[in-house]
Amino acid sequence: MFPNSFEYIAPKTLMEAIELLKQHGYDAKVVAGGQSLLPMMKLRVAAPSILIDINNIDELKGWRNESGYLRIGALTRHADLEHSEELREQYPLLAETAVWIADPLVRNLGTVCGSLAHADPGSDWGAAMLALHAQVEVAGPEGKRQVPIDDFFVDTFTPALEETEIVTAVLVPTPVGRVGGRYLKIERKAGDFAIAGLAVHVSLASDGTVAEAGFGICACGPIPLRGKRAEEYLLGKKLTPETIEAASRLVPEDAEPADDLRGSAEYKRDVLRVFAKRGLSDIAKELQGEVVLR
Amino acid sequence: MALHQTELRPLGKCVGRKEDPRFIRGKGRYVDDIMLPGMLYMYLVRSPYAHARIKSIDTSAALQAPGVKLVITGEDLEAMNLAWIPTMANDQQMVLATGKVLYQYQEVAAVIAETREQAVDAAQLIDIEYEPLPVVVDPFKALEPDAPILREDREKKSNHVFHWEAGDREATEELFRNAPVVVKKDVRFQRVHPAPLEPCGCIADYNPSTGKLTWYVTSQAPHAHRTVLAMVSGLPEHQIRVISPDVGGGFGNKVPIYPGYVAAVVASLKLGKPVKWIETRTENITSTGFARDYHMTCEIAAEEDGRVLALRVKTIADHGAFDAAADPSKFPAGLFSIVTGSYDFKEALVEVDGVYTNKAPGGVAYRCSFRVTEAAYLIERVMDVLARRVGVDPAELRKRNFIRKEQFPYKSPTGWTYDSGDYEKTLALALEKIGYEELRKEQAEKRARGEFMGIGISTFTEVVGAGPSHTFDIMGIKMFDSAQIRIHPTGKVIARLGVRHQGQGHETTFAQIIAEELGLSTDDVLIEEGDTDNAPYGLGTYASRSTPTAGGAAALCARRIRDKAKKIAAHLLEVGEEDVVWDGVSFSAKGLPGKSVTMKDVAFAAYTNLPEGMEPGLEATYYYDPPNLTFPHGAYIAVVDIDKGTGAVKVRRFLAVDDCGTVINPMIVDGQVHGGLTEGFAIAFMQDIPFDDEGNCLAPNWMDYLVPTALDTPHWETDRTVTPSPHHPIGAKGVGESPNVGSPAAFVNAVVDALAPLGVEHIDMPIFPWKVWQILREHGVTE
Amino acid sequence: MRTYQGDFVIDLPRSSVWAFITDPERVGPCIPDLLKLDVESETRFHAVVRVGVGPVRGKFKLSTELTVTEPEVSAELSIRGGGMGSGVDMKAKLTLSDTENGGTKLDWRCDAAISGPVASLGGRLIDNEAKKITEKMFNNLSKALSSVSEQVAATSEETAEPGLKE
Amino acid sequence: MKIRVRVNGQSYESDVEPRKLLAYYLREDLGLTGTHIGCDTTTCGACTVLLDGKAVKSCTVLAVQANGRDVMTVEGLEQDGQLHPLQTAFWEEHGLQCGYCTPGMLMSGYALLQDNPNPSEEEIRRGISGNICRCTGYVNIVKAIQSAANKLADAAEESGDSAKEVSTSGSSSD
Repeated sequence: MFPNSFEYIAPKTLMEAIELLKQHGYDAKVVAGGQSLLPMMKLRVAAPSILIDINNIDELKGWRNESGYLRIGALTRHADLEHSEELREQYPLLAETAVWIADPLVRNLGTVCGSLAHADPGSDWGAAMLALHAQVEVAGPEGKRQVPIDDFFVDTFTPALEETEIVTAVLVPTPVGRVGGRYLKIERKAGDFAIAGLAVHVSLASDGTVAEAGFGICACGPIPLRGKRAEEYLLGKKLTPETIEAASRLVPEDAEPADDLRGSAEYKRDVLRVFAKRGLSDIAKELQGEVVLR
Repeated sequence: MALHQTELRPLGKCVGRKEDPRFIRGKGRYVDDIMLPGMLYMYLVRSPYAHARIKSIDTSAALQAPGVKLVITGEDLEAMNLAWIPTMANDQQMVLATGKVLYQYQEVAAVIAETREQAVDAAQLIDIEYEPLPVVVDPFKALEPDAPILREDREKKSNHVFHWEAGDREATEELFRNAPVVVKKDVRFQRVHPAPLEPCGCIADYNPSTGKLTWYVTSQAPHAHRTVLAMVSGLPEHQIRVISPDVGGGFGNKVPIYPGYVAAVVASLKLGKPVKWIETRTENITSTGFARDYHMTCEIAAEEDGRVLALRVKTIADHGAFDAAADPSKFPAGLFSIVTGSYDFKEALVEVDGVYTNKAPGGVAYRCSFRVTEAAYLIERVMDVLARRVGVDPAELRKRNFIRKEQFPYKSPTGWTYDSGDYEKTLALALEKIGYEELRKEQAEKRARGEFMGIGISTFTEVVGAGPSHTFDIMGIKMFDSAQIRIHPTGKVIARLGVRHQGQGHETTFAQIIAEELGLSTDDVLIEEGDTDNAPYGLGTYASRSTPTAGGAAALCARRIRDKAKKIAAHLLEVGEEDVVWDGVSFSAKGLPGKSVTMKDVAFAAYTNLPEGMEPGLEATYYYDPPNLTFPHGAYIAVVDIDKGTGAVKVRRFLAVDDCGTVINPMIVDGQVHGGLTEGFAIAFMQDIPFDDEGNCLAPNWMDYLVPTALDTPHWETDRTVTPSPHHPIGAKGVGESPNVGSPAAFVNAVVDALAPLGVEHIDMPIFPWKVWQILREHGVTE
Repeated sequence: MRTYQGDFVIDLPRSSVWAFITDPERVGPCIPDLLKLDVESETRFHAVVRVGVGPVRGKFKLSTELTVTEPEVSAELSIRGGGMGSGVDMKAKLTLSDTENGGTKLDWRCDAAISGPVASLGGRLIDNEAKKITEKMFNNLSKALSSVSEQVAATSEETAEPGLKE
Repeated sequence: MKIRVRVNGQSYESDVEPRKLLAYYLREDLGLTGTHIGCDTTTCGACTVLLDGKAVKSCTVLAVQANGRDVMTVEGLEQDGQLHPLQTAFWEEHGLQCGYCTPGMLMSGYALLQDNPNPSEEEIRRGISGNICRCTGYVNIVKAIQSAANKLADAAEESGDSAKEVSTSGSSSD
């Protein structure tokens, strides 16, 4: 299959791209990796008349450390983060998450920011970025703005983007203390969208208490959701079998799963609990080495 | 393993495949690779509704669209008497819908244009007004008296298609009345689809100046397709040439004739140009022949020690909108009555009722000899239920009930005569090799710790190789198969067969058989299949029938040549024919040591130096009508661990011990087994085609109809025993489907075994993680 | 079949609400993302709507027929049509009742059947989307009716033309 | 739209519709039919090619997006009439049956070995997890890629600078 016909434009600068969006608005779609958009266009459930390919815009490439955060440019591919040895120490959740997305071929093209802008409820990056408390950098005719990830997902397939705006980067705060990250996902087959997924991010202060906690819930609601109750509970506590147990029970409380062919809502909630427990236990072992688990 | 095989006596050796050099270079030639001058493209408009009356079809805008040459609707076909075509199951099927549509994605109109893009674009301009009708997706509801009648074309005003039964009702019921133990289970074999990697498609190329139609088509049975096409279209059969080029997998999907094929032929006849139609994956899954969809109720009557007495099976078969099963004519439920399996039942009664629903038509044999998969799954599943009820280890229960080696040929209570087998030996090897005793110990320890580990056994019997022709025909055409062998003067051989491989390695294995029989090497023999203008008539490749039928034909055809060769050899050796001895590689004269001639010598003489009066040349044709089917069997063992937290099942080990009689190429046999196990695994754990109440297909593509990747698939272990078929010319039985037939029960038995401490007796496939979790939850098990 | 339902109260007498909901010219524009409205008769109208869920964008053509079940009490809207190779078949039942303070309560219940690739493909999402679109439709209706009631309050003499621009 | 693409080392200039997918461009415009199409949902990987050295699904890349870039297809594996060791290994290990997934598998395997010359079974399975095979059950594909890794390592050892550490056994394949 192939898409309906469209006009293709590959601007070289961000300003040009935004100008094109201003001209075409609703009829235009931005493509970066194209691994979500092109399949929909091939099935003809999506049929934009203008395709704006941002792959030639140099300023969107790569990542860099800026003060207080890691700035991941819009053309960063899943595979880039999967293989980025230099990020593994401080941002372990990035590689942990990347490897779960689709398959190696898709990961070579698909982008992190494209996945966020697509706002699929089953977005693994959506969950991971929630756990990391990221900000989405958006550029439009009025310049750039930052959108906290919690405000970014408005609804299914609906990000907090105007028709004239482009996601230019995602900003991941630099963690303090020792960091652990896990992405746990159950799929019907390798590379599938999650039945349920959970991103877990924890950093420990020097006294061993939790300085940062992040839980991002995937495929259990109309949008990726934050496990807020568990986060609040864990802050300032040490990771012990008891606190891990308690936090893991709180995670499903923030999920809004639905019954579907992948499983019942109740099932997905319980899997989130199990994932939270496993993720936290693993991180505890990694960072503390001696948590006794029941 | 040797890639080039110049060795003599190649039978049973790992010969590198002769077909591979083109495939590894990307030089295979599949239907969609063929581009003909002036070729047009066809695209089909399909119904979004599962059941709706067609009020109007407006094709005017499409006809005006750029590049469009023709639009065909059901009404156009009606005028040509081609709106309906016969199915292989004595039913008829719409080509393009007239009056109403009966399933979602049903073909309604065809658009033919200069390019693929134009055809698809124009198809979107066809305006069809539908009036939705009540939808029936549940076969049980379809049988209720007030259910809407789906098939208005039939005289019978009911959704019931057929009733079929085998076995002795009275005798079976008598045994049930007095049996100390009776177990009963409802078992569903869900709707699945063969989904080969290459979808279906064709190019119809009608040449008006010669009147000849060349039809390139993804076909597992090119000769049968030619005959059907001739009967349906009225074209003279000798003016139809069917070419089935390289086929990217079939698994039963490429046996039927589909509406798209017929529409493309009509388009080419009308336009006098080649017309290509290649379906998409979505079209493949949603509209071409599905498999299974059996709702079975199984009862076993047994003694208290688990020795079986009688079997009773009732089945509702959901055929969708048309009964387009590809079964032999006399077997509306295929070979399902083989359901007594490897066990010595005294009596059995098997009943099947076919039902119409608003789903895609079919009931094809997916990597399976006509419903033998449903049968093997059912008996192997319910034997485990019996084992549990009588408190006997499942391996032991099987041993107690096996048909013994000395009972062969064994007459089954539903009328089959099993050719040969040694079930105890095969199971013994499997148990030893997997370390059954150790595994049971490990399981006991794990159970004590609250962990869930399971061991599942399946000791299935297959039935493959249809004919014999007195019992088996498709649309009246007898199910024999054929080979034609021609030896050129330099001793090189071209052989053509009536079957058509789709990855099974015929170009190699049949070369091995022929080379073995003729004292040549595999490299000396070129195998050609798939061109009806060249190959002798045959019924095609499915139901594991190629080796039992065409393999037999190849061997006997070669022997026919050898008989003539012997006469020529006598002439060359200057002795009487009765003094000529064949030792497998050459002819020699009795009592004259050192004097011998090879087949190459004979071949040269056949064209240069013949005995007086002998017809020149060295070739033969053989139509082989097998005296019986062959009955491969196997013992499969799966070991699984269950994740208590998520319900996910991990297949830790899987061992398949197969017995397919004489092995032609062990490497290829192993490859076939690996592939079939993977399909069985997918069926057990991933695959289903569900429909919602509106009849929407909820697994219409490979995002939701799940095919396992290398990461999902377990590492397969294989071994084998060899019990030759007594009636097959080389003792071979066929193996391609055994792993798909035998493995689903092993997987499910393993999962049920793991959950047995909770009292679980059965879980329907596919075993999704949430189903397992649900069971664990109901029994208070949690992580 | 998917069923959605809800209710709302309008500060208008039942007769005014009835007049509104049985007027295709006024009900039509409440359809979300309406591109084109073509009123054929007092009981039939045709609409073209824009469907947009993220990248899934297309046009649906809908034909609507109004049937009065019981005047001033209940009516049924049958909406049928399709687009993007898919079909929609909806039956919306509206029931009016008086509230204690002279307003009207509108209960609605909508049975929707969606057929075709959109339903097949969108397994994960379609239910949520259909629900949202239906709710939006009745929200629009509620808003349109409240603006009528505001206008009635503001210019009590005139027969109000409902404000339908938003 | 005019595009210029290098495919298997050769430059092509073409005029294509923007919606033309790279897979169709290779097959229909360039006649390189080794690249197959097996699905419509970016699932099966039969169309896998290398785009600037990275393995991608060419059914989910527009031909216009390949403008100015390097593409390698299965037809580019054989060099000067010599099969690539990966091709030979697929043949020897019976890593193919119907042959339809084979070009995509070869390209994924090729890309995997470029990044990881000595992959474990698990790494190979992960590396080819974007490629569906309906025939082989993957066992022999995994074996073939392992065998190719060994062949390539042996070839590198023979042609390249002498290895600093010589292992006790010449063959480490299982």
